[in-house]
Amino acid sequence: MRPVNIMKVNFLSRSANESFARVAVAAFIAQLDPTVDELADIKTSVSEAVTNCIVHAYKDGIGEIYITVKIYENDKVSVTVKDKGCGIENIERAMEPMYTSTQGGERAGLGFTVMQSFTDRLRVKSRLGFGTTVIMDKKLGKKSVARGT
Amino acid sequence: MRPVNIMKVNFLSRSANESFARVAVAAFIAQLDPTVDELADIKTSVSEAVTNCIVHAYKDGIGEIYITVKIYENDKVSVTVKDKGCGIENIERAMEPMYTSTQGGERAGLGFTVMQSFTDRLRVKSRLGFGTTVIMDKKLGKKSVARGT
Amino acid sequence: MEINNSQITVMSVRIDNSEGVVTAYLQGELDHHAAKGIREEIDESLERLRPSTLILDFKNVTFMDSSGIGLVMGRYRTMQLLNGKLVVKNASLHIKKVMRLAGLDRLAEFE
Amino acid sequence: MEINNSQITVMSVRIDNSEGVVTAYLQGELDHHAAKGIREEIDESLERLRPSTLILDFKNVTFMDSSGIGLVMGRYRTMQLLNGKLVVKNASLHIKKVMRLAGLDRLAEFE
Ligand SMILES: Nc1ncnc2c1ncn2[C@@H]1O[C@H](COP(=O)(O)OP(=O)(O)O)[C@@H](O)[C@H]1O
Ligand SMILES: Nc1ncnc2c1ncn2[C@@H]1O[C@H](COP(=O)(O)OP(=O)(O)O)[C@@H](O)[C@H]1O
Repeated sequence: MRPVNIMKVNFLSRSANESFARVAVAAFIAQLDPTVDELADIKTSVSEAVTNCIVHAYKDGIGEIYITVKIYENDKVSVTVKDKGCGIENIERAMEPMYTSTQGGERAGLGFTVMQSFTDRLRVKSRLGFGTTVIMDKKLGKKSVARGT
Repeated sequence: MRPVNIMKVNFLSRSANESFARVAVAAFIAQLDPTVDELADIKTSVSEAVTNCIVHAYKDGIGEIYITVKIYENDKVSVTVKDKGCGIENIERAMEPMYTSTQGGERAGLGFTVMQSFTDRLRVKSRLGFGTTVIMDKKLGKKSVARGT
Repeated sequence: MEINNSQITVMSVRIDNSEGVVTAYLQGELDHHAAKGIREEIDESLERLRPSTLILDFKNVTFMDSSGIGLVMGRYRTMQLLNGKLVVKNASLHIKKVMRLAGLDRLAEFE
Repeated sequence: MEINNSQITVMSVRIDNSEGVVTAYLQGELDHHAAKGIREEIDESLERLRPSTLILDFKNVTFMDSSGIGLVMGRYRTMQLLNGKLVVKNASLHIKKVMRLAGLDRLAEFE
């Protein structure tokens, strides 16, 4: 199925851009008139995925983060967050609740758990040394159509 | 001079995306702690440039709009809005206040005037049949630095 | 600057009519996307009611670009045809700044 | 949905201390970017004041992701070391939902 509206955004892996990423995605899907809860779920999931790029994928420097948001006719939203960072060796282990590769105890290891709980479907693709792509789908409950020219 | 932070966003020329474009740019430059006035100036200028892509560049269909926002050390912001639409035959005439190629009187012909008044510098490049690029620079008044990792 | 969350406000207009004065209470962000619907609603009222005064109330307009100028200019022309006048009310500083670029402050009455 | 304008809220914390109870009033959006500074401010107070109770007040927290869980968990551990307790106050439904994923509702007292 072809999306009715698409937005792509990319930016540097600076932590100051975490909030920007959430706002940009939220502002784009606002045209579907999401509920406050739906918007919070999506913002939180985007925040997790983007933070992972900054904290894990590009832990030793600054790289680019790529987000694509697609809106489909039936109010389905698909958000892709991609990096060209270090990649994940063992995706299954990485997705386990409470697993984190970070020392010091300030990461809860719950990023993937949040993404999984707050969206309808989560897919993770990764290649060691080449980067990671996270795809999150969510169907919004209320009926409405992307309006406009 | 190299920018300290860059964001690129592209989206379809649907009018529902006009507000998205403003919010995305504003959310990105929010890290510079702009004043309400500075933010309004930039949002208005972005709105003009994006509307021009929708109304003029892609008047006969839907195309892609590309925005790049660069933040420099000295709180200078540069916003580029680009389309691959019809292009402008006579840029000088197009930039004259009150000139509009649209019939019916609902366009005021003041888009470029707004961009020029609300930013420090406006550059327009265009090639007939290939598209138009608008570059707007604005220095924000307050001292602050893009923080973060 | 104190700012909070992601956002788009859908534009709307409420129209009031009393004794030859039509007031259009605009609300939201007035851009090209929003202007068309608003314009049609206002024009429909003007045609039907043929008022002597049209008041455009901008109190709840949180954003306006030059599409708003087109809206005001067009309604100014219609009111001239009706031998009436146009009043712009409660415009914020930012909106006045945009209107001034078009010299609207010389065409409409500001309140 | 009714939403208005573009935004980022800078996170801040105000710390209150009275009779062994430290209250940290958090404000803004609690993400990874914000968490570091907040964590340091709270830890500095805990080290200095060694309270028996730490209250984290989320009333003015408008967003939280799993970085906030890390923040709460870490403070929970510190309070255990001090033989004290942690209270989470005024968390919104969304924030509670995030905390529940981590089982924080079983570690801290909620008010
Ligand atoms: N984009 C990424 N690039 C590289 N590694 C990642 C990425 N995202 C997640 N990971 C790995 O997966 C682990 C679990 O991620 P997550 O559940 O988000 O928890 P946390 O971010 O708290 O560590 C991370 O600790 C990291 O090792
Ligand atoms: N991106 C663009 N592509 C093609 N033509 C454009 C573009 N931007 C502006 N123009 C031309 O320049 C004219 C003046 O633009 P502007 O000052 O924004 O006024 P308006 O949009 O109200 O017509 C337009 O009417 C159009 O002919």
